[in-house]
Amino acid sequence: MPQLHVEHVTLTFGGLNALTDVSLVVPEGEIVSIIGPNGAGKTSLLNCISGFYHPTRGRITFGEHDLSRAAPNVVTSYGIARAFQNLELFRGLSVVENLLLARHTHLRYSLLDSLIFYGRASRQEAENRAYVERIIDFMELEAHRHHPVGTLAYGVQKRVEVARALTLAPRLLLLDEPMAGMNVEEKEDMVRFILDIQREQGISVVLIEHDLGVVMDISDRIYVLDFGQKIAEGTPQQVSADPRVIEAYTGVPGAAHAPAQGAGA
Amino acid sequence: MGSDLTINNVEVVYHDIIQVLRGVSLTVRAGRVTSLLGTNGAGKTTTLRAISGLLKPENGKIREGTVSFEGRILSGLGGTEVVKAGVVQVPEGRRVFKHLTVEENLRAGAILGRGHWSSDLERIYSYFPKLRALRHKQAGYTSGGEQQMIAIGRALMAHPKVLLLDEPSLGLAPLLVAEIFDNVRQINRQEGVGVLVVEQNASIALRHSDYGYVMEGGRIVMEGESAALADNPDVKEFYLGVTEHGGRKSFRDVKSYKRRKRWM
Amino acid sequence: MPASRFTQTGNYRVRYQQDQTIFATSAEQASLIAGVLLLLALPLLLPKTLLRDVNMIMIFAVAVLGLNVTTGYTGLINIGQAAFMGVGAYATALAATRLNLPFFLAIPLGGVAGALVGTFVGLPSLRLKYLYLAVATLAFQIIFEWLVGHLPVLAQGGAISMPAVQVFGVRDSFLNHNRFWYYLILPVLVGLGLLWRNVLRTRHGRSFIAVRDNDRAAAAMGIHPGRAKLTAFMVGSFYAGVAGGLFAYFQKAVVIEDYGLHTSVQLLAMAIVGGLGSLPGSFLGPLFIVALDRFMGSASEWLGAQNTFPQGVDAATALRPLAFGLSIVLFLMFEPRGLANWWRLVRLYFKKWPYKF
Amino acid sequence: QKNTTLVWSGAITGPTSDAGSSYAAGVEDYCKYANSQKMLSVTLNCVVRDDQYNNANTQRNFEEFVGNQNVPVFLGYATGGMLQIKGVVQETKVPTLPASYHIGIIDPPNNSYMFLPVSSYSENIVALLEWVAARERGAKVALIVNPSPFGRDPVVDARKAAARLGLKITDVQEVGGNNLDNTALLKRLEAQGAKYVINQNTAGPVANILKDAKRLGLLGKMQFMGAHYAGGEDLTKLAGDAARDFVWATSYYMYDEGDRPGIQLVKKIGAQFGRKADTIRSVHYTSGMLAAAIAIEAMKRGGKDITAASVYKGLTSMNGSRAFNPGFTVGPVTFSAKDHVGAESLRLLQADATGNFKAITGAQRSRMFQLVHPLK
Amino acid sequence: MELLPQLLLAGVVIGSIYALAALGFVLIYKSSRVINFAHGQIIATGAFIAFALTQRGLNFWLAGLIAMLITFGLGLLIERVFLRRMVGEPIISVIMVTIGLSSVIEGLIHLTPYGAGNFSFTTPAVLSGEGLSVLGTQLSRTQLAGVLAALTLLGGFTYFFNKSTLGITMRAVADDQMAAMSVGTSVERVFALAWAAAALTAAAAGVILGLMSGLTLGGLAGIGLKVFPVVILGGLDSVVGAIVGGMLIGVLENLSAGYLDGLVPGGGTREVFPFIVLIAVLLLRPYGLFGTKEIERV
Ligand SMILES: Nc1ncnc2c1ncn2[C@@H]1O[C@H](COP(=O)(O)OP(=O)(O)OP(=O)(O)O)[C@@H](O)[C@H]1O
Ligand SMILES: Nc1ncnc2c1ncn2[C@@H]1O[C@H](COP(=O)(O)OP(=O)(O)OP(=O)(O)O)[C@@H](O)[C@H]1O
Ligand SMILES: [Mg+2]
Ligand SMILES: [Mg+2]
Repeated sequence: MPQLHVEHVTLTFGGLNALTDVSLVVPEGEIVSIIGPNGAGKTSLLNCISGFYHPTRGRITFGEHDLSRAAPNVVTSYGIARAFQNLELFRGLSVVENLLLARHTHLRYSLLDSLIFYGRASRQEAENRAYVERIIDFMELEAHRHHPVGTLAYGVQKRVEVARALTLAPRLLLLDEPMAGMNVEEKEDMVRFILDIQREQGISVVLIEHDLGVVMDISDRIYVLDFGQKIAEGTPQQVSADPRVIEAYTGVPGAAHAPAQGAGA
Repeated sequence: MGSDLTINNVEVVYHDIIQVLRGVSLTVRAGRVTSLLGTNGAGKTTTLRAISGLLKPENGKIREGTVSFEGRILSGLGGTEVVKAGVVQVPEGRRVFKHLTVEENLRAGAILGRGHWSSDLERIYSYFPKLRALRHKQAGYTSGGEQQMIAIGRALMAHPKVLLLDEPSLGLAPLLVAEIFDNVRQINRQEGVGVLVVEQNASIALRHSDYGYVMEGGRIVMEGESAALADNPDVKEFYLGVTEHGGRKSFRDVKSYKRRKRWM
Repeated sequence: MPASRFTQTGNYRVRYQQDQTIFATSAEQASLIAGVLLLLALPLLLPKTLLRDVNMIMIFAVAVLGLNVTTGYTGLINIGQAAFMGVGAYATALAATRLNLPFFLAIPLGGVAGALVGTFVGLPSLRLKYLYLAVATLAFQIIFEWLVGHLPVLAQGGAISMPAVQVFGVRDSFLNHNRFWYYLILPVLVGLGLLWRNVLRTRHGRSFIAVRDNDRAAAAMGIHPGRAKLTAFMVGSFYAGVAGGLFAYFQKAVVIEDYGLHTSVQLLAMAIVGGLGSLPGSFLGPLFIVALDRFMGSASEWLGAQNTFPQGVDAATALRPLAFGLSIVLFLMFEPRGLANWWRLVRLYFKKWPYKF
Repeated sequence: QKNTTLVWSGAITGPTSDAGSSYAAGVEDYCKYANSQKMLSVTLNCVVRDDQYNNANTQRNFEEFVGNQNVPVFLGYATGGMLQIKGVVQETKVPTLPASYHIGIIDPPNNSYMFLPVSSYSENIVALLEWVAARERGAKVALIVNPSPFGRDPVVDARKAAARLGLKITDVQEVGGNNLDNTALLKRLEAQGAKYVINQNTAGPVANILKDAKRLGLLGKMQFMGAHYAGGEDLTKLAGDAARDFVWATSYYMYDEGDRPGIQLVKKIGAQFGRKADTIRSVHYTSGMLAAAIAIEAMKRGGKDITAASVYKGLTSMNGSRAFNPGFTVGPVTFSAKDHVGAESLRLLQADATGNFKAITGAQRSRMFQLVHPLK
Repeated sequence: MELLPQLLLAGVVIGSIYALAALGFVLIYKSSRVINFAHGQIIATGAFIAFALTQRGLNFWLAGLIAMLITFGLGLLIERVFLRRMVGEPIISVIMVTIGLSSVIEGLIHLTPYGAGNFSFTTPAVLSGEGLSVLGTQLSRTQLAGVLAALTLLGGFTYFFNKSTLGITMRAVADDQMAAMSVGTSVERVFALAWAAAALTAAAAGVILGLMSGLTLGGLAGIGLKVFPVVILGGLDSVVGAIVGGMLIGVLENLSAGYLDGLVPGGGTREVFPFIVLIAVLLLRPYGLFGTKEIERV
């Protein structure tokens, strides 16, 4: 049972602690959210999990794999996929090509097979393409299939990010603010995708999101970071009632469930 | 009004073929805050680019219509002229100069040399006291909210009469969103700067603006006083996430059907 | 039989595998056959000196194909491609003169030598990015030239003569030299061109593009950025090595001057003018540069013969660099995507012919 | 046969084009002069073809003129290009005269159609060594050479000769065109006690070395010397008064030796074809003329039908009483089946205060060179 | 041993010239991320313009100054005519344009009497006197003047980039063109200025080089290549890096010529040794000694 364990992770940048002794668990098949003010260290934590940063202290494991020192591509090969906060797409390539790239580790033929492109390589490529098209259907990206992603509207690019992560066929999906720059209706669509991914494929999800409405509604468990430290954790109800969270993050008691400021704020 | 920024029936195409704006008209009244809402890809950013003269680098063109400000036609001018005319855009996604320090970022905004940059710096620091503490830090390593402050402060260095903000709340935590909008209001009041703010976060945008427009598929589909817009049932459902009964809709409710928007 | 009542009008691809064929329509297949016939007959149609130019173009095209892997696809600016050619040339020369290997073994050996050295030189790419890497290739170019000059086995850069080649009883001689090599270079080029196509449409090729566009995202896709770059270097310098081997035989002797920095720059010009990362561009680029050079050669000779310029003004000398430079500059200013884009437009036109749109 | 082609292929543009363009002018002018004098029964078609110092172009030119136009003789240029066409020259049996005096270009009998017009760089340098040995027994000598086959060529013969002459070669260093500062080099040579520095290079790098030597106050302590392409006008123009006392070995007469018939001819032809003063002064202009003159003379001697074979015959007949002496060089041009170096005689010259080179020896052959590099 | 200080000193002298040559290169890279392969040719242009002016009887100093002004104009022109259209095109295409330009400029120089052949300035009287003896090495006045001029220009530009608004604007443009435009910066004008300033410093470098080692097209243009290890070692976008890189390469060349050449048959190690050190340094510091580390936050 692959569970993600983050144990006492500390991350330092030249004397400055971006993370201090953070621990968390992502049980199989659950949606776990991380919230906190800007600069709290949410993305840095994700970076530690996905191998872009290596924790100064502490340990991160996924099932039997130790991620603490693994390179990003190795982490990916363990079944952890990620959508980035600031759009890390291959801007010049089309949506289809972006997704095809995500199948890299699933293709198992050599450079020699590549050269000949007959039999193994050709067959796998065809299957691969079919797989990608299914994801495109699922994420409702048909209309943009052949557009260079750099020219797509911001919100659509975010959706491509998620689709590309999904194409990796992960067991754990890390989503860094997938709904930034979307209006309520579009957020609803994205939530639907996330819930479907979790429910139908049993994929665990780590979600970073500033929209507390979304976070409170779909998370099984929430962790709150502030200044690199975990200041609260628990179910949505527990967290939204926690005074420290209110002070550090929302500024308003019960903000998460009040309709007037709630949505989007 | 002479000092309003008006956009009249503007059509924009990218690469000569991709039409994005289909006859957009709107007015940014002097000294007031106007908001522009809309779905992804509706053309909000494009509208701002059409005003600020930043279409060219994206290979876009105003094919028809005009943008005018204080009786001058801005459409067709380059970005520098538009800034000189007093209209400054704060681009989407907090594009600060990553390798420059905070203070250098602000100074890079002072290129028009109106007033003296050192006194202008003080002005910006009075709006954003946080930035003063960070003045020698590389902007690339500041947090999201701070970057947004830098971007707005940098634009203010040019003494704009109209400020165009593209999704200032993007990626910001709730407290900071509120802070930024308070700052914008303050600037608007103290300097009489007109503001056009593009937002996805409709609730806060409508709360802090005087007038609003809603855009879909390259057209303005609705406009009105902000308070009135916030009361519209469609805006309520699609932009504010409020159910017909007034409660907040839960994201967990599986949508078995999708209600179409009326204006489409 | 209802199906036969409808003739197919379009070009349907119902399975993704069909999408993969290179020559899909019958029209394309017909033009393929015509093209092959034309290529086979070319030596009979062309005057000998032009045929020599064609051979040069083909050899350069092999090297440019390689450059299009490293620089075009993977975005690693390589200012040392001529040195990789040189590695191939010297390896081929040693194989042929010291080990007495026949050319059909010596030339691939040159490719392998190129690939090995290329992989080694590519090692800094594990750490270096952007233009910093370009300078590592420049450094290799300079170190290579220096090393050759200091190695007695390589005649210190002086000539290593290549043995004459014999195939099916036909011997390479002064009179048939160009035809002889045309028929040897052509299949190598075509074969390597096909292999190039194949590599670049598979996972390896895509991983090259991925590290070029965004190597962080590439890593997140499970691609090892360093390994992808090294693979690109390996493939790219294999092509250069083969080109060097061919060049060694074609020139009949290996001399260091042929593999200098200016050749590297020229190869880069060919790749860019042809259109980076493009298969037709890899042929059109060398064609353009060689043709331009020939034309300018004649023009400057003509100009030199006219005594219309004031004393001290060497218009003939000026013309060639002027024209070479201007045509590159103008070309890139008005068609930054290179000749390959023209080629695409022409093909598009013929595909739709006789309709305009 | 009404006419035939005399072709030269070399660097009119590109690297070394300053030497190449004067050389080309010499070839072309002498060829036209031959026509105007009706030296031959046929008319010469005078062609100079630019190869941009690019070996592939040299080969192309060779193929074009030898393969398509059947020229009876080929005038070539650079070291690399000549080394590369050795094979085809042998195969086609077309006599070829380079402008590079690299001894490795000729090696009969394997390679019996290449002919150097004048003494080789190796012979230049061995002659300089002999001069050193005569002045100072057991002297220490350093060699500075161009980092190319052109530069490295004489090193082997120089080492052999030095050993026999009892001289000590302290160092062989490669110095190319980008040597902006030679302090380190000169200081090291000084530390080794080298009193004589022989250059096998082009004038540019040598001039920089001389200027630095002057700055470091080494000019009086070290004697600088050089082979054909290292010295002459090119050097004084660049090095100015730092070139003073430089000792130079070459087979050619100097422009200011106006009493020599060869130089008079150069001036006359230069004026006839309207060349500018700088070109006419250049030793490369004279060199071009010599190459053309040898080729035309060989055509004349070969018989009525001008073919590659007849030119070869003409060339190899130039010896003994039939030696050819057009007057450009200090000795006559002699060739035979075995001897493929034309005007072997050379002189040493030394630059005076005004930068003019004045002969300090008479015309001579290097005896030592014949010993270390015997004819095969 | 007295050799070492002498080698160091000689390295610093030549290094300051390298630094000056590299400065123009850095100026262009700093504002537009373009590697300018035509820099050597611009250096040659500046030197020949000055030379042509002295040939017409102008005083050396005046000629140098006017040459700098003329090349300043040429820089503007080059940017306007050739590079402006390339804004926004892939960087490699722009680089290729500069390669093309190097060829064009070389062709143009061949249209003057200076394309082929060797020339040298008549050393002005002030500089022809006795030099200075430092650490047992003789430094000529020409060298001293060159070092002085180089350091003055380098210092000036360092100050300019760090303190002046225009300098900051130029760095801003390099960082994010779109954002710079949004605050009204004329990116075109910044590029033009960068090219003009680069050309001006190139002319200065050309004149100094010409004075020190004569004027040949190949020699002067060849400096364009020398500049690569210098700027890469120092960091492509750092003026301080250009200075330190220049000095280091100068010193390294001299050290290898002084100590390594004796050990390697044939010598000539100065041609390659700096490159080997360069690669070693880059492996430890991939952005050179002073280059801006690309901020990469995902
Ligand atoms: N590569 C880095 N070098 C130096 N400091 C860094 C680096 N990456 C992150 N930081 C610092 O670490 C802290 C945490 O940043 P992080 O991006 O993780 O915040 P976050 O919680 O994701 O914020 P946001 O909600 O704005 O995305 C910040 O102070 C940031 O400046
Ligand atoms: N440079 C471009 N080239 C081609 N098409 C473009 C370009 N920029 C934008 N578009 C297209 O124009 C449309 C509108 O884009 P725009 O960025 O204005 O939307 P938006 O309303 O700002 O969306 P978002 O809220 O996601 O930022 C989109 O369909 C997009 O694909
Ligand atoms: Mg974050
Ligand atoms: Mg937008």
